[in-house]
Amino acid sequence: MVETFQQTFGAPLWLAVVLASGLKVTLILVGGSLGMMFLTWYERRAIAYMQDRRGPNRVGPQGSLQPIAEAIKTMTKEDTTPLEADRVVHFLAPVVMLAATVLTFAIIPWGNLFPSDLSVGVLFFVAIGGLHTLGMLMAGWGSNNKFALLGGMRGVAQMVSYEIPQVMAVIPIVLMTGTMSMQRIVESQSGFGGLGWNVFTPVGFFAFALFFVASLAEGERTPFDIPEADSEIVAGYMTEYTGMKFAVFYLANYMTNLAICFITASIFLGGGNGPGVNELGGFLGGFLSLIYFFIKALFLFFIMVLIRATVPRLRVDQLMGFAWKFLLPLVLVNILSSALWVAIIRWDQQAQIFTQWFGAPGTADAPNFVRLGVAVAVTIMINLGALVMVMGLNNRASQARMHTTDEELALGL
Amino acid sequence: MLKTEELRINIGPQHPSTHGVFRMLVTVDGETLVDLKPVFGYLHRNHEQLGEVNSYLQNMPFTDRLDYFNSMINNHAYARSVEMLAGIEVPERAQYIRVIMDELSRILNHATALGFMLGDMGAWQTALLWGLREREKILDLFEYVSGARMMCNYARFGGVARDIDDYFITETRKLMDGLPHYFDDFEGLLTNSEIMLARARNIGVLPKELALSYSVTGPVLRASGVPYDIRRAEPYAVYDRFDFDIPVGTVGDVYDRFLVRIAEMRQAYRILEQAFQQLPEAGGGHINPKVKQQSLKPPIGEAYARVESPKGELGFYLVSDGTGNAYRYKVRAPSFINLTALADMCKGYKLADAMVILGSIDIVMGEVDR
Amino acid sequence: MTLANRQGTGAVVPVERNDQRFRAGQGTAAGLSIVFRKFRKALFGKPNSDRSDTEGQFNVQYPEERLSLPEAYRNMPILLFDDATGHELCTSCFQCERVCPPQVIHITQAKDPATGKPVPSAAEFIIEYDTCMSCGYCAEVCPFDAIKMDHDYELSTSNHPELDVNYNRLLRPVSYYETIAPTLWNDVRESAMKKLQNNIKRRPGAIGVDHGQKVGAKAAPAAVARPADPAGAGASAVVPAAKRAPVAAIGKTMSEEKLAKLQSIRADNQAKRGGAGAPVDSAHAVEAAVGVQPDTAQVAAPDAATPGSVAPGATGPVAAVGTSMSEEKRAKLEAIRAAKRAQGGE
Amino acid sequence: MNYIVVVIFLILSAITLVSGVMVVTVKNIIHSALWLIASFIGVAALYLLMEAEFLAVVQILVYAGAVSILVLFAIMLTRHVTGEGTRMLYERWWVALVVALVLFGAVITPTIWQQGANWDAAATAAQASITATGEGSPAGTAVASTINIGESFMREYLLPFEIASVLLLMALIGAIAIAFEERTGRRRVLTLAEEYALKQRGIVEPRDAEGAVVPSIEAEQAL
Repeated sequence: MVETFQQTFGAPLWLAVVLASGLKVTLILVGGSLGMMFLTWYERRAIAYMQDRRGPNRVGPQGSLQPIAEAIKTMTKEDTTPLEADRVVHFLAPVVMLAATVLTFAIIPWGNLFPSDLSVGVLFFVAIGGLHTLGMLMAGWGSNNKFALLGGMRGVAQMVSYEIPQVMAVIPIVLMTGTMSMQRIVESQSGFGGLGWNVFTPVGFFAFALFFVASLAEGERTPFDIPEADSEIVAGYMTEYTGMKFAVFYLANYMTNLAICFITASIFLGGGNGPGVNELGGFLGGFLSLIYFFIKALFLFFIMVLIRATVPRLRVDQLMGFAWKFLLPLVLVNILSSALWVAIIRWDQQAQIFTQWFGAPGTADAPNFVRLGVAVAVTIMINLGALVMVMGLNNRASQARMHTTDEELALGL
Repeated sequence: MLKTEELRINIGPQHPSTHGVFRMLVTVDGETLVDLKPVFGYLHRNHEQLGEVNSYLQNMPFTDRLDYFNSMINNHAYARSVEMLAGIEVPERAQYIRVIMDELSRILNHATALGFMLGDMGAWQTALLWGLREREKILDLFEYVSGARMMCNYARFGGVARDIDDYFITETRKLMDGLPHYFDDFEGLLTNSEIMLARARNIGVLPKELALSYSVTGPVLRASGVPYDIRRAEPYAVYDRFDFDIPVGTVGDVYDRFLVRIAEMRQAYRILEQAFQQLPEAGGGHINPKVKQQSLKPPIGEAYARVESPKGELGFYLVSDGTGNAYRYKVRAPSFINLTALADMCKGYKLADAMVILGSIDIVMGEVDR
Repeated sequence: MTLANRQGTGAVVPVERNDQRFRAGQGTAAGLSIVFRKFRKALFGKPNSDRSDTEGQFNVQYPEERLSLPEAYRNMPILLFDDATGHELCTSCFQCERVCPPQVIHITQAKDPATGKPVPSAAEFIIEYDTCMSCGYCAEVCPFDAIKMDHDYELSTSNHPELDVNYNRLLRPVSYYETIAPTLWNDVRESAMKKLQNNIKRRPGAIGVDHGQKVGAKAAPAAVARPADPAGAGASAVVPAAKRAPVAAIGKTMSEEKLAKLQSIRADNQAKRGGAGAPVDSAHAVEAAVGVQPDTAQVAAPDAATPGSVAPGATGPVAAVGTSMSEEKRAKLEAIRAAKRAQGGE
Repeated sequence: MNYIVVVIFLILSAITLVSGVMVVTVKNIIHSALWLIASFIGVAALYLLMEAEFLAVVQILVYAGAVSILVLFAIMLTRHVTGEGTRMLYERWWVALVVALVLFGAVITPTIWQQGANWDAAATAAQASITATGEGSPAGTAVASTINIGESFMREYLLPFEIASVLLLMALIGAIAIAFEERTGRRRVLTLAEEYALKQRGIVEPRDAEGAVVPSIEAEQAL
C-alpha cells in the first residue's frame, strides 16, 4: 500500500505512510459500521424467523434500511445527562468503549487483506478488548444510578474473569503456528488445498470452542449478557444513556461482536482460505477469499443468534463459576495437549525415540501420517478426559451444594 | 473489617419484568436478597363496588377485566355463583361448552405464563412467541364464538351467550391436531437445558406445609406436592365425567412449577378430547329461556362458587338482598393470595432469582388489584 | 352406563425431574436443534394458514392483508333502518339504555306533533363511543333488533367530541348489516320486519323516516362490500348529515341538559327561517342555559346535505356531554320524577 | 523521515507527562484514576514507537487492562474512606518537587553515563538505515522480539521468572483467604425452605439478619 502511493503519486515516504494508513482507517471505519448495521438487521431477521415471525420488512426492501432509520432515530432523540452524574466520565464512557472496539479492527484481516501486521496480533486484540471493560465501568459509575452501578460492576467482573480463558484459548494456535501475527496464522491454514484450517485439528477444535464461548462473554451475548440484563437491572450500565450516546454504545457492542466473529473466523476457520483461493491468485483470488471470510463470519454470528434465541441467561455467580471452574481448567489442559501435539509432530533431534517409533517428521505438504495419527489420538484422549472429569466435578459440586446439610445451615455457612 | 452496606433498590412499577404495574422494594446485600416488600394497588379499578352498583348481568363484562388472560374462566365462575344464588339449572350442552372454553383458556394461559417466565430468565421470548402463536389461534376461536378475543363476556346465567356450531368444532379439532406437536417443541426447548436447570432448580423453594399455611392455590400449590385441584376435589360443571391426571411436583421450586404447568397443558388437551366426544347434540337450549337475564332478582341469601383457574382457586362470593343488584360482591383472586407468599419465597436468593420466582408464580395485576 | 353418572378417573402423577441424569450439554444442544428446525421451516416453509400448523410464519401484515372477522364480532353498536321504507327499526323502548353497563346510550322518544302523545320512534339517540365497552348487551336485549354490533374497528379520531355519536351517524341500512352478519340477520329477519310493519302503522307523518335521510334517497352505500381501503376515513362511512327536521314538542322525558340542547336547535332554526318557526312550547319554563354550550362546537344547522362526506364537528345538534355521566343520569331521573309529580298535580 | 518520529515522540511523551501531572493535581479521585490510565496508555504508545510491540501490548494488557480496573474498583467500593474534593497540594510543595528532581537525576545519570557513548552512533545508524530500506529498525542491530523475550525467560532469567510466579501465587492465595474469611464471617441469609427445615428439626432457633430470634410460625399464630 505504501509503495503504491510512492510510485503512483511520487509522494515522499512520510506522506505515503500517512495517506496509506489514513485510507486504511477510513476503510475499516466504513466497513465496520456498515458491518454493524448489517449485523443488527441480520440478527433481527434471523431471530424473527426462529420465532415464526417476519422481522423488520417495512423500511426499504425487506427492511434493509431499518438500521439507517434507527440511526437517524437515535440521533434525533434528546441526549440527556443525569443531574448529579459525573458529566465528564458519563460523556467519556461511550467514547472509550467505541475506541477500544475500533482499535481491535487494526489487526483483523479482511480475507487476505491485512490492515497492519503487528507481530503480536492476537495478544493485541485481547489487550485492547480489555479497555472495553474500562468504558463499562466509567458508564456504570458516571450515570449516578443504582442499576447502572450494579450493571457496571457485574460487567467488569464478567469481562475480567473471561479475558483469561479467552487469551489462553488462543495459545494452542500460537504454539502450532509458531507466531502471534495474524498474517502468518492465516497463511499457515492454507495447506491441503485451502482447507488446512486449525479447527480441523482436535486441539484446534477444542481451542475454537473455548475461545468462542469466552468471547461470547466478552461481547455480552446471551447466555452471558449480564451487564445489560434487562429483566433484572433495567439496562445495566446503559440505563442513563439516550440518543446519540446510546447509539454509540449500541455501535460499540455490535462492532465487538463483528470483531469477535472476524477474529474467530481468521484464527480457527482459516479466514480467506478456501478451495480455489490460491489457484485463482491475484485480484480474483483476493475477492474469493473475502467472500469465504464473510461466509464464515456470518455463520459464526448465526450461531451467536441461535444461542441467543434459545438459551436463558446465567446468573452472575454461576457465570463466574463457569469461567473459573469450567473454562480455565479446560483451557490449561488444552495448552498441555497442544504442546504434546507439536512435540509429536515436529520434534526430530530433540527426542530420538519419536523418530525411531514414528519416523522423521514430514514437511508441510507431505505430513508423516503415523505421527499425525498418534498426535490426534493422544490429544483427543487428554482433552475428552479432562472435559468429562471437569463436568463430573462440577455436577457433583452442584449436587452437593443443593443438599447442604442442616448443621451447615445452622452454622450459617 | 470493611462493613458491607446494604443497598435498597426499587424494582419499580414500570419495570420490564414485573408483570403489569407492580413494585418490589428490595434490600440487597451484595447480590443476595435480604428483604423484599411487594407494593401493589396501582391497577385498582373499584371492581367490587361496581359489582354492587351494577345489576347481576351488567357485572358480567367487568369480570372479563379481572384476569384478562382467562376472561372465559372468570365469566364461568361468576355465572356459577349467580346460578348457585338463584338456583338456576344449566343445560348439559352449555356445561360442556363452558368446560371446553375453560380448558382452551388454560392452555393459552400456561403457554404465555411460561413464555413470560422464560423471558425473565433471559431466553429472549422464543418460547413466549411460540406460546403467543397458539394463543392467537385460540383467541380467534373465542372471537368466533363470543364476539371478542379477550373480553369474551360469553357466560350467561343458565347457559352461554351463543351456541358453538360445526365450524367451531372442526376448527378446534384442527387446533388440537397441532397442540401435541407444540407441547413437544416447547418441552424440548428448555426443560433439560443446563442453564435453565441452573437458574430454576432449588430456587424459590416453597415446602408443602408452608404452601398450605400461605393458602397458596393452583400450580404453585401442586408444585409443592399438595395434589389439590378443585376440578377433582369439588367437581363442578361436568368435570367429574373426564379422566385426567393431577401433575404434582416434589420439591416445590421454580423448576417444578415449570414442569407442572407443562403437564397441566397436556391434561387440558386430554379433557378437550373427551369433552368433544361426549358433547351432547345441539337443541338442548344453550340459553335457558326461562331466566330473564337483566331483571334477575335472586332470593335473599349468599353463595360462594369457586373454579380452578390456571392461576389457582378463583371464587366469587355474592350476598343478595332480593333486589336487582348484589348487596356484597367479593372476588377471591388467586394471584393476590399467591403474591403474598412472594416476599418470603425470595429471601436469601439472588436478585436475578427474585424475577424468576415472580415469573413462576404467574400473577396478573388486574386480578390482584381488582 | 349413561353419561350422567360416569365417574372420571385420574391419578396424581408426580412430574419427573430426572435430576440424576449426567448433564453435559445435551439439553442445550436439543434446544438449539429445535430452534434451528423452526428457523428452517419459517425461512423456506409456506406461511401457515391452517390452524393445525405449528411451524412457518404466522403473522399477518395488517394494512395489506386483513383477517376476515367472524360474524359474531362485536365492536361498536349501530342502529338499523329498513332500506325499502327508510323507517328505522328503533322504537325507543329504552331496554338497551337500561341494560348498558357503562350507561352510555341516551334516547329521547319522539312525540306526535299534533297530539303530543309518544310515538314508537326515537327523536334523539346518542351513544358515547369512547366509553362504550362493546359488551353487546344492547344488541342482545333489543326486542326489535334495531341495534346491532358493527364490525368496523378503525374508529380512531383526534376530535374527541366526535366520539359522542349521534343519530345520523349511527344509522346503517339493513343491507349493510346483512353483508357483515348474514346468518345472524336471517335468524331474526322475519320477526324484525313484522314488528317494523306494525310500528310503521303507529308512526304518523314522517317521524320514523326523517332521521338522517329521505325515503328513497339511498344513503351512501355504507360499504356493501367492505372496501379494504387502508386509508379508511376516520369515522366509518356515514349517512349524509341531512337537514334535521324541527323536533316536535319537547318530550316529557326531557332532562334539563336535553332541554337546553333542543332549545338551542330550536333557536338556531328560528334564526335560519327568520323567526317563523314553531312556537316555543312554553309549558316547560326553560331554565337558564345549563352551560352545556361549550364554545368549541358551534351549533350550525347543516346546510344542504353533503352526501357521503362527514363535516367533522359541524353535524347534528351539539351533543357534547360535558358533565360526567352519573350526574347527568341522576339529573334525568329527578326530571322524570318531577314531571310525574307535576302531571299528577294538574 | 525522523522528523515525524521525533514529532510523534514529543507528542506522546507530552501526553504521558501531562496525564502524570494531572493524576496528582486533579480533585476528583476517579478522574485522577482515569488520568493514570491515560498515562499507562501513553507509555504503551511510546513502547510501540520503539518497535517493542510485545512490551506495548503487555503494558496495555497488564496496566491499562487489569491494574487500572483494580484501582477503580477499590476507589469505587470504598468511596467514603478517602476525603473527596480536598486539594491534595500542601504549602510546602516545593520540597516534594526537589525530592522528585533528585530522584529523577539518580535514575537518568547512569544511563547517560554508560550509554552516552553510543547514543549518537545509534541515532546516525538508525537514520542511515531508514533512508536506505524505508524500514524503521536499523538493519544491523537485532530488535528484541517476542521470541527473544520468551527464550530468555526460559534460559538466562529462569530463576527470577520462577520466583516471580511463586510470589504471585502467594498473593493470589492470600487474596482468596482474606475474601473467604470475610465471607464466612458474614451471617448467611437463610431462605424460607432452609429456615423451615431448621425449625422442623428444632436444631437451633434461626436468627434473622440482625440476630434477633425469628419467632416460629406457631408462635406468631399464638399471638
